Amino acid sequence: MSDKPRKFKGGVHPEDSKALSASKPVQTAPLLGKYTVIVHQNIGAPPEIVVKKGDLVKKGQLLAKATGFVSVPLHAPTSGTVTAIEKCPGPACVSVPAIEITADGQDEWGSPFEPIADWQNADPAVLKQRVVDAGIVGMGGAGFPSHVKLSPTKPVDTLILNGAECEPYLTADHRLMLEQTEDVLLGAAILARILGLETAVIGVEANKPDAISKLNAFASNYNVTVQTLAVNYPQGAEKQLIYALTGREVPIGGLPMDVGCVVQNVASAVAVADAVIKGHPSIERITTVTGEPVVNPGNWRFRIGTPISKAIELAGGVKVQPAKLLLGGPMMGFAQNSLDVTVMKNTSGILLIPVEQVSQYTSEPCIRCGRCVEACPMDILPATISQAVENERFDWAEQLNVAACIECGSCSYVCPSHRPLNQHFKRAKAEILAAKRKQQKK
Amino acid sequence: MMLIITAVLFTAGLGALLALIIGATARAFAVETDSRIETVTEMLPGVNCGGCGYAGCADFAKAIVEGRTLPVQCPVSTSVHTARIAEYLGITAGEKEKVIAVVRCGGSCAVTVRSPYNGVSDCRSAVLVAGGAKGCDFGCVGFASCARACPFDAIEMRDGLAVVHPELCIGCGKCVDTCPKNLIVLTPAAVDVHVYCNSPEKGAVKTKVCKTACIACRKCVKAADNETQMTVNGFLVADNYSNPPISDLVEKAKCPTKALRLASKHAAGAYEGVSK
Amino acid sequence: MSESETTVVQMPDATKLVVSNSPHIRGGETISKIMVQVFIALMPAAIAAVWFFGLAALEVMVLCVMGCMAVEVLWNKAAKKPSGSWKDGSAALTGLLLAMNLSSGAPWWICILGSLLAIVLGKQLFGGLGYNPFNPALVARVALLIGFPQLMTSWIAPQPGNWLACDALTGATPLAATGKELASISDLFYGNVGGCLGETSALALLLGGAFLLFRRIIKWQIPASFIATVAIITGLAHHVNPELTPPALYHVLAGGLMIGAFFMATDMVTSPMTANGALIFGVGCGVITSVIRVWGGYPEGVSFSILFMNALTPLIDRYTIGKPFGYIRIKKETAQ
Amino acid sequence: MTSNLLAITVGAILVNNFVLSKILGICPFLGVSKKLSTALGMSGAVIFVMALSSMVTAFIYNYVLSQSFTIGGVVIKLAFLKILVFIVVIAALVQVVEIILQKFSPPLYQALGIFLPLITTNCAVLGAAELSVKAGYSVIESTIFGTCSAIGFALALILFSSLRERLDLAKVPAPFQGTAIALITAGILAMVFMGFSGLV
Repeated sequence: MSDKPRKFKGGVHPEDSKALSASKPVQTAPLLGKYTVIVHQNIGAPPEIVVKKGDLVKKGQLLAKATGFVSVPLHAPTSGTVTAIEKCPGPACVSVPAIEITADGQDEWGSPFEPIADWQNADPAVLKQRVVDAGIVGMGGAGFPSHVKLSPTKPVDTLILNGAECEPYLTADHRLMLEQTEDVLLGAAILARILGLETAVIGVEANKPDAISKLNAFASNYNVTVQTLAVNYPQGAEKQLIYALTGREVPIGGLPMDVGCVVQNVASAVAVADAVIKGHPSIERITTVTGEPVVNPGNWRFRIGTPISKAIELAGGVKVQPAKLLLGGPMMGFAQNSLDVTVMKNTSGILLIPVEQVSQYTSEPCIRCGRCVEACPMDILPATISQAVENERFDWAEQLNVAACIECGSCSYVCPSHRPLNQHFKRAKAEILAAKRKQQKK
Repeated sequence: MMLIITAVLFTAGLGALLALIIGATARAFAVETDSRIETVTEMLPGVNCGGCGYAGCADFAKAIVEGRTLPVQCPVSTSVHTARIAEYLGITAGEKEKVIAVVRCGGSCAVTVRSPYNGVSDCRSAVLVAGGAKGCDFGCVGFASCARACPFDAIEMRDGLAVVHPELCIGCGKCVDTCPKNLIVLTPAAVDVHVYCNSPEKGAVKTKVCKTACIACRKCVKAADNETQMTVNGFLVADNYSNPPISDLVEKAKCPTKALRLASKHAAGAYEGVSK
Repeated sequence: MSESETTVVQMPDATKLVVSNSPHIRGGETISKIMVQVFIALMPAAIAAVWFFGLAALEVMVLCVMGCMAVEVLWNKAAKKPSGSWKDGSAALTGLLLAMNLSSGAPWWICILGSLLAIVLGKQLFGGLGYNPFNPALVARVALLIGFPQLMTSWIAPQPGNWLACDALTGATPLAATGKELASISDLFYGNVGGCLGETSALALLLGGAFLLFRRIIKWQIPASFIATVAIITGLAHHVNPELTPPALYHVLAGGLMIGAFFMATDMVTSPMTANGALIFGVGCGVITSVIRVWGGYPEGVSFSILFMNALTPLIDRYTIGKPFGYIRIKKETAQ
Repeated sequence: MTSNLLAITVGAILVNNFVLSKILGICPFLGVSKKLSTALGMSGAVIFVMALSSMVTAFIYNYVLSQSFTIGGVVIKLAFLKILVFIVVIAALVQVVEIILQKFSPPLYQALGIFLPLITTNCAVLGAAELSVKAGYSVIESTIFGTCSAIGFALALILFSSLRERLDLAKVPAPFQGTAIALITAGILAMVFMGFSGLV
């Protein structure tokens, strides 16, 4: 592979604003008195709660067990008592079931998994079972169960580690690659073994030169190649990443394995390494708390169930009232209206956005400038689809391949008319799905 | 004279020739149609509201003629009209109870917690973002999708709440599918008293975000003429529409949150600013 | 530790947090910024027009710009629409483009009537900015051309540097000229010829066009294919029969081709959105322009051709939708 | 000969476009232009009817109606039957098209509705027959003239319907919605087609 940064078609170049927190080493958040662990943290079926109110739990003990293939178990972030099982604000501003654990302060491990020190000679099936048991999900944002991707039904020849972190502001993966370089590479090697591959490739955007050089220094020990990616949003989107690294196009509605690829986030790789080598389930993650209004932006290692109000407190609170609070990055993150939401396995960032940065959607008419068409990494026509949706012509939107949209938001980002394009696509997809369900019922 | 005869003969000959061609084509490409469908379509109101369950008035007419449904299923036509159709086809018009739509939520902006929302002004789009930005996850989000869908302008948006005017609603049900929170139900038109709440949450959770939520205090259940007139489902009380309560229940029950309302008075704005 | 206990940590007020769909940040582009940049790109041509035709040219431009903005404001008042739309600069730009399509000898009422036609007939009747299928300035120009053929085809001969050049020294537009009256190529390039304000200096228009291309406001496909097509067809026609029409370079530099290709055909609202569509659009404009110029009754065909292609734009858009990323493989698989 | 045919073609399609320059056939032009798909169907039907009818009418006119016969010592010229005969022929052709369409494309039949039988009284069809008689075209010439006039009609109709589909999405001021804005658009289109004048 050449050293030239790899890229894909389309995309946008937002101000990356990563300097706020890129140089801040990861700090471990202090133990809290109470954690509220949201039960459903993955894409797929929610796990089934196996504890009840009043139960004593140890750190890492199973709280909820997986209920099917596309489902992951949930573990206690610390030792203590289950004090409530009820609804709490969820990441989509809708209340969701959660388990409240009042910590006993001992932070005592229960019986963690048996460490598998000799992973090089371990049976791949055993390693994969460990990934299942540890409850690891895609920690880049989607929260897709990792073991599902590790069970391809089609031949796979390439394992890709996603270290692009193309979202502005976020630096969690950057710090992780810098500070836990060997863990990342070890995770990659274990994942490769599970898939029966010799090598893995890790893609990192060119705006993280320190991480790239550090990865390069150790990569050969683990049979991993480091590939520089052009700085272009959405470089970290699965399909765009695969195209940039291999030139293969994942079909619409298809999966990476359809083109022989498996993509895992770098944080998930570290979680895999922890689960295998140390026997720890997935109960913590690195999250960036940042944004211009934040007093001390930085990166913290939070346990799942940490309320974001505590996270913001750790970062010193805010200088001014922010206009928005987001979970995730500014391009694809979710706006929150409560500070009681808690950190989940896929919370890559807690972002506070000042008023002047916020995109105000005004729905001025489309002037057909075509900027969205140029920016779209999926080569669809955002402007036309949005007009179709505005007129509730969802069949037309379907013809225009709205299904291909990855909701990266590039179109809305460049639109001079400030049209809520991305929301239109979400609506179209929801309506098309609803119509299909209705038809199936008939 | 000769000229006239020749002209007549020529034209007649040409006409006969063309008639032959048309006749042949008609025979070759014959399509059977039932002229009654067209007649019935013309007798229907033609608003294509879909309230009958068919794609439009023409589709409904076809179903009537083919005996798959009865004229009375048209929610817009009066009994005089349906009787006329029945008479034309020599069938019975059938019987149907008149229904009207009820939006089971009383949470206007004045009495609920809402976040500032910036985006597409449409209920089904809004719920995709932060569940509609309303404190209550089950209440009316107030972006008027149902009001826009109503072919009879029977739904009014009042302070962020959809309110059905019973006297305008004909029960076509077009609004039902537009509500992302499934708040709209078709209820017997004779019933005037309804519980304007659809949240199954605990009372304490509800009252935190809405001042007019049903807190399942059961006052109405006890005040009703008999216990089965109201049904209790967890933390939510609702009418038992197969044995509905009569209108004076609202007076008798003294609902502490005014979730129990008369549809007619609700439409007239009698409960606005309650428990403020 | 003691310090953190004394200082109060300010927390965000959750009730004031706005919820909206992603993305939550946006690039700085706005409609008015685009309009202002096109306006700037027209400045060299405007200055050239004043240089060659004097203050009368300035008067026409001011009248049209003010006229269009005034009509926009009045229409919004009458139609009870939000009144702020004149601020986005689109009306002013339409006005300037209209002025570029008029002769410096145009009377004041032509400017006002043109503004009225452009804003009301060309734009607002269709629902305002973004919805008009035809280029508003060209609708006005063509309507005036058909309504007042005499006025619209009498040109003032250029008098470089003479600020008060307003007395009608009637000259012919170079495209109507035949045989020995042909202007020299350098006159055409610098703009020392009669015609509309925006038809004179190819140099000034090229400067503006280069600016627009550099700022990525317009797609290169439209001007490139438009000009190339005209050059090829007129070149062939001249080659076959030199008596019929002047050579290709003359056609490229003369008349409204430059302003049409860079400023009129590239109007975003009325041209295709996709790159392939833009190519087809440009070629179509070129073909019709050449046909009208070489064989038609009007000396100039740029406005007609652009309007014709405007009418074709919905069809072009419909049939140039490309295949999305990852589409080919689906087809292959279903074929198997 | 070829240059003459070329002149007829260009003239009928662009310069003397039936709809936009001669203002013939406005009824279906406004009536079936709401959707591109119906416009395409209508175009097909009109091209078929016009091509066939101008061929048949030219044949009848050139070989029967314009000739003088001597029957029983009386010289007879049937030219005065022109309009009557033309209409009968056109009506028959339209009827045939209608029957075939109803059989093979019921949705299109439904969509065209009353405008399909109305092709009979479409002045464009009669106009093509009349004008080719007036110009003294031969059977071949008038067939080409009829076909090209129909193509011109189709061009205008298709352009117009695609524009109207776009206008459907536009926020046209209430008083101008529907036919009003359609007529304004047609007017602008007609101005555009004036640019072709002088080509032949």
